[in-house]
Amino acid sequence: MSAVIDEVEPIVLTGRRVVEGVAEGEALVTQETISGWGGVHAMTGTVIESRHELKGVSFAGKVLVFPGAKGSSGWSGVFHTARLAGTAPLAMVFTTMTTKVALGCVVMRVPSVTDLDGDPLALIATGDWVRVDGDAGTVTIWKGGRP
Amino acid sequence: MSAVIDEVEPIVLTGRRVVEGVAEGEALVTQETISGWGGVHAMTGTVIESRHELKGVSFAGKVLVFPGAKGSSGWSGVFHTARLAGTAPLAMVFTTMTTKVALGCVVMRVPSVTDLDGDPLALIATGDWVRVDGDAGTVTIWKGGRP
Amino acid sequence: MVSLTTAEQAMLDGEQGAATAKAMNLLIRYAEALGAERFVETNNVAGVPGSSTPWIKEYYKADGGDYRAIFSRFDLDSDEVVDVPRMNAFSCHLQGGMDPELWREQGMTEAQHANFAYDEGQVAAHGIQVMKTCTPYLAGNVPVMGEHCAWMESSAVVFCNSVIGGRTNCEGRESTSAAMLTKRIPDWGFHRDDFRYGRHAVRVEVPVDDIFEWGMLGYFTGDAVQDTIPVLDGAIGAPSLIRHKHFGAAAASSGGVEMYHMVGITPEAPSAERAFGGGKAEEVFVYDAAARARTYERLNAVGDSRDVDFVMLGCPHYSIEQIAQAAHLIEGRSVSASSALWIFTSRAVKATADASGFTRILERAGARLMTDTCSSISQAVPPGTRVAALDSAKQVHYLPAIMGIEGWYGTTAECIDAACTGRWAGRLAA
Amino acid sequence: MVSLTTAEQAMLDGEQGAATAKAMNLLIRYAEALGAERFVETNNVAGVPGSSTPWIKEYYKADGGDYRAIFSRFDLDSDEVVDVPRMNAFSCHLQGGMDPELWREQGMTEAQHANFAYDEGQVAAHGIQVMKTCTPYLAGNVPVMGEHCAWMESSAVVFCNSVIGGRTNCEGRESTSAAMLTKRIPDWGFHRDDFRYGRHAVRVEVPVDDIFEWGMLGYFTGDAVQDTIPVLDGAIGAPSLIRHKHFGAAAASSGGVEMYHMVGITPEAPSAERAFGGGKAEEVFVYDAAARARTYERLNAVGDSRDVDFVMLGCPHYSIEQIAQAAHLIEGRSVSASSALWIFTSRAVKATADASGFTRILERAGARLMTDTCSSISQAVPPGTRVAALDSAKQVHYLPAIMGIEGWYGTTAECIDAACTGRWAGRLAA
Ligand code: F3S
Ligand code: F3S
Repeated sequence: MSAVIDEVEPIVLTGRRVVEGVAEGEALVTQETISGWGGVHAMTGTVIESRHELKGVSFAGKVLVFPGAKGSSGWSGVFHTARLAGTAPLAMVFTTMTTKVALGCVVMRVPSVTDLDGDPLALIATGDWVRVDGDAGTVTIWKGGRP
Repeated sequence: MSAVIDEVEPIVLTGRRVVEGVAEGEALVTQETISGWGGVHAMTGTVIESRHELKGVSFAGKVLVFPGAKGSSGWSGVFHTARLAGTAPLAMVFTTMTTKVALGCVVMRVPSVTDLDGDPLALIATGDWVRVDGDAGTVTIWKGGRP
Repeated sequence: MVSLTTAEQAMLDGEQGAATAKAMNLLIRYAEALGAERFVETNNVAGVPGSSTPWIKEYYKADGGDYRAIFSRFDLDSDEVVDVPRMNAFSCHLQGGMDPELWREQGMTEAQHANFAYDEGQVAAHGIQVMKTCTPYLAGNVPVMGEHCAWMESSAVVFCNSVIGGRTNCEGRESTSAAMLTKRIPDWGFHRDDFRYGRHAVRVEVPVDDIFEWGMLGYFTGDAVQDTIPVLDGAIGAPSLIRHKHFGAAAASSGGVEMYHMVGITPEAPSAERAFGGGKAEEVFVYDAAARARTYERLNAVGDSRDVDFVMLGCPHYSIEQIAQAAHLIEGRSVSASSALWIFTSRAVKATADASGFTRILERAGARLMTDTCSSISQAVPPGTRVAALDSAKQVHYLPAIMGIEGWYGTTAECIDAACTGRWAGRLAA
Repeated sequence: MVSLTTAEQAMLDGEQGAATAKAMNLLIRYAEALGAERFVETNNVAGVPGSSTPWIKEYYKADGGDYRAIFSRFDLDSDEVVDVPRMNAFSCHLQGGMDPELWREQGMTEAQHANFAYDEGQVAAHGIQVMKTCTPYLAGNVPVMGEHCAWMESSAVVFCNSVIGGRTNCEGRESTSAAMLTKRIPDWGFHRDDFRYGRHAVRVEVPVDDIFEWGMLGYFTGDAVQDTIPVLDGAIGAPSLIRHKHFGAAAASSGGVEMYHMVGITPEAPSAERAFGGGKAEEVFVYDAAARARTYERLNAVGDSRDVDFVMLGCPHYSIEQIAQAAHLIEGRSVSASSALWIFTSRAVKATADASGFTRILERAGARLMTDTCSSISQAVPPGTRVAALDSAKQVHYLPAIMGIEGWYGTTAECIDAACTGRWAGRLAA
C-alpha cells in the first residue's frame, strides 16, 4: 500500500523563478554542466561534447535538469537557435546561476527555475515526469514517469 | 682687506658626479626648470619658452645652473642636438634629478654635478665664474666673475 | 524585482524609440532571471550584433530576413520587427566568420562571403566598431580599472576582469546587443565587489615564464577550479600581456574561469589576503613538475601522427609582438610543401604588421596572416588537414574536437619548426 | 656604481656584438648619472629609434649619413659607427613627422617625405613595430600591471604608470634605443615601489565627467603639483580610457606629472592611505568651481578672435570611440569653407575607422583623418592658420606657442561646431 502512495505522491521543490510559464514533461538529467557553442548541436538539440555523459542525446522536448552552463559566451545564441529550430527543452531546472544560463533561459522562453529547497540533481532521474512552474518557482516530480 | 679676500676666496660645494670631466666658465642661472622640446632652440642654444625668465637667452658656452628638466621626453634629444650644433653649455649644475636631465647630461658629455651641500641656485648668480669638477663632484664659485 | 531609474523607465516606455524599448524589456527579463536588483551603466560593449548565418536570415525571411529583422527578432528577442537606430554605447564587434580578403583560401563560398559583407556593412552603418577580434584590448578598446563593461568572448572577459580590473560578466549576444542601445547591464556578478574575491588557491612550484608555460598553467588552473576564482601565487615569472592572454584563454576553456588573481601581479591582488577578500582558500591546488607534465600530456592527448599538415597560431588573436616573433622565427625558411601556416590577428594589428614589414616576411615564407576569425570559429582549415600543431591551449582544446583532427600543443618555435619541416618534434623541456 | 649581472657584463664585453656593447656603455653612463645601483629587465620599449631630420643626417655625412650612422652616433652616442642588428626587445616606434599619405596636405616637401620613408623602411627592417603613435596602448602595445617598460612620450608615460600600473620613467631617445638592444633600463624612479607614492592631494569638489572636464582637471593638477605625484579624490565620475588619456596628457604638460593616483579608481590607489604609502599629503589643493573657471580662463588665454580657421582633434591620438563620436557629430554637416578639420590617430585605429565607415563619413564632411603625427609634432597646420580650436588641454598648451597662433579650448562638440561654422561659440557651462 505505502509503496503505491509513494509513487503517486509527487515531490514538490520550491525555489525561484528564472523564466515564467508552466510546462511538464519527461526529465533529462545530467550531473555535468553543458557547453553551448561547441557542446550542443542546435539543429537537433543534441549534446556533442566528447566525454559528456549526454553525448549524442537530444534535450528537445525534455525537461532539462542540469547543474548549469559552461564554456563559450555563445551559450545563449546556441540555445536561442535551438528554440528557432524547435529543439529546445520544454523547461529548465538548474542549480548554479550564471549569466550564460540566465540569458539562455530568457531567450529560449521556457519555464525555468533555480535555487530549489532540495537538490534536483539528486531527486530527479532521467525519465521522471516533471512539472516546472516558473510563475510559482516550483518543480513537481513524479518519480518513474508520467503519473 | 677682508673684502678682497672674500672676493678671492671661492666657495666650494661638494656633491655627486653626474658626468665626469672638468670645465669652467661664466654661470647662467635660472630658478626655473627648463623644457627641451618646445622650450629650447637647439641650433642657437636659446631658451624660447614664453614667460621663461631666460627667454631669448642662449646657454651656449655657459655653465648652466638650474633646478632641472621639465616637459617632453624629447629633452635629451634637444640637448644632444645642441652638442652637435656647438651650442651646448660648458657644464651643468642642477638640483633635482630626473631621467630627462640625467640622460641629457650624459649625451651632452659635459661635466655635470648635483646633490650639492649648498644650494647652487642661491649661491651662484649669473656672471659668477664657476668651475665644475665632475670627477670630484665639486663646484667652485668665484662670485662676481673670473678670478 | 529589478528597480528602474527614471531614465530606464523612460527607455522602457519608448522615449528613445521602439528598439531601445525592446532592448530594455529584454534586459529586465534577464535581470530578473539573474535576481539582479538594478542596472549599472556601461559605455563599453563588445558583442556580435546582428551578424548571422544564412540559416537565421532564412528563418526570419517573412520578416524581411535583413539586418533589421535579425537584430529585432534574434538580438532583441522581440516579437515584432522594429527600426534599429545607431547604437548609443561605445560598441565593438568581436571576431567574425572569415577573413575579408582570404576567405576563398579559408574555403568560404561566394554566397557566404556576400552574407558576411552585408552584415559588416550593416554593423558599420549602425555605428559599431568593426574590430573583428577576440582581443579588442589589442585593437583600441582597452577598458580601465573599475569600468563597467558588457563583453562577450570568454578569453576577453577573463582578461578584462583579471588583468585590467575592468568589470564584466560573460555576456551573450542578446544582452550585448541590448546594452549597445540602452547602455545598461544587470548589476550582478563581476560588477559587484564581493563577487570578485578568490575561492581556491593555486600554488605554483615550477617556474612559469613564457606563453607556453603560462598556457599550461592556465589549462591546469581551469581544470582544477572549474568556474570559480583562483588565486595563484608562487614561481610566476614577469607578467606581460601575451602571457596573461594565453593563461586566461586556457583557464576559461578547461574550466570556466572568468576572473583570476595572481598575488603581486594582478591589480586586485596586492596580497593574498586582499585577493581572498579576507576569506580563506576552500581548496589548495599545487602546480608542480608532476602537474606540469600531466597538463602537457593532457594537451597532447589528441596528437598521434607526427606528420603535421597544418599549423595555426593566433589564439587568442596574435599581438604585434607575437607576429614580430613569428616573422623572426621563419625569416629565411619556408613552410613545407606538406604543411600550411595560418596566423590570426585583428585588422588593427595587421595594419601595424603591414607597416612593419612582418606581413611580407610571413608571406615570403609561405605563411598567411589572416584577420577577423580563427579556425575554430570559422571551422576553416586547409583541405585535407589531419594533424594540426598549435601554441594555444585553448585552441588545442577546441579545434581537434570541432574538426575531428589530431592536435599537438607546443611552443611557438616548435610550431613554426613543424610548419617548415612538416614534422612534429615538440617535447616538454625539463 | 651600478652593478652588472653576468649577462650585462657579457653585453658590455661585446658578446652580442658591437652595437649592444655601445648600448650597454651608454646605459651604464646613464645609470651612474642617475645614481642607480642596477638595471631592470624590460621587454617593452617605445621610442623613436633612428628617425632623424635631414640636418642630423647631414651632420653625420662623413659617417655615411644613413640609418646605421645615425643609430650609432646619435642614438647610441657612440664615437664609432657600428652595425645595427635587429632589436632584441619588443620595440615600437612612437609618433613621427608626417602622414604617410596626406603629407602634401600637411605642407611637407618631396625631400622631407623621402627622408621619412627611408627612416620608416629602416625602422621596419630592424624589427621595430611601426606604430607611429603617442598612444601605443590603443595600437596593440598594452603593458600590464607591474611590467617594467622603457617609454618616451610624456602622455604615454603617465598613462602607463597611473592607469595601467606599468612601470616606466620618462625615457629619452638614446635610452630607449639602447634598451631595444639590451633589454635593460636603470632600476631607478618609477621602477621602484617607494618612488610611486603620492605627495600632494587634490580634492575634487566639482563633478568631473567627460574628456573636457577631465582635461581641465588634469591641467589644474599639473599646474598645482608640478612634477610630483598627486592623489586625487572626490567628485570624479566613472573612469574610461579616453578620460584618463586627456587628464594625463594635460597634467604632464602643465606640470610634469609622470604618475597620478585617483582614490578608488587607479590600480595603486585602492585607498588614499595606500596611495600615499602611509605618508601624508604635503599640500592639499582644492579643485572647486572657482578653480575650474580659472583653469578654463587659462586654457583660453590665447584665444581672441572667434573666427576659427583650423580645428585639430586627436591629442593624444584619438581612440576609435572618439573617432566614432566625431563622425556622429559631423554626419550630415560639412566643414566650413573658411575652416579645416584635421583629426589625428594611429594607423592601427585608422584601420578600424576605415572598416567601420567613419573615415568615409569624415571625408564626406570635408574633414581629414590623419595618422602618425600631429600639428605640434610636425608643425603642420593648414596654410594661413591664425586661430585654432582644440579639445585637448595639452594641444592648447603647445600648438599656439609653437605656431604663433591663437587657440581655443572646448568640448569636442564645440570644436566640431567651430569647424562647421568657422566661428568659436564655446563657453563654460555651469
Ligand atoms: S576567436 Fe580567438 S580566442 Fe581563440 S578560438 Fe578563435 S582565436
Ligand atoms: S604626439 Fe600626441 S600627445 Fe598630443 S602633442 Fe601630438 S597628439
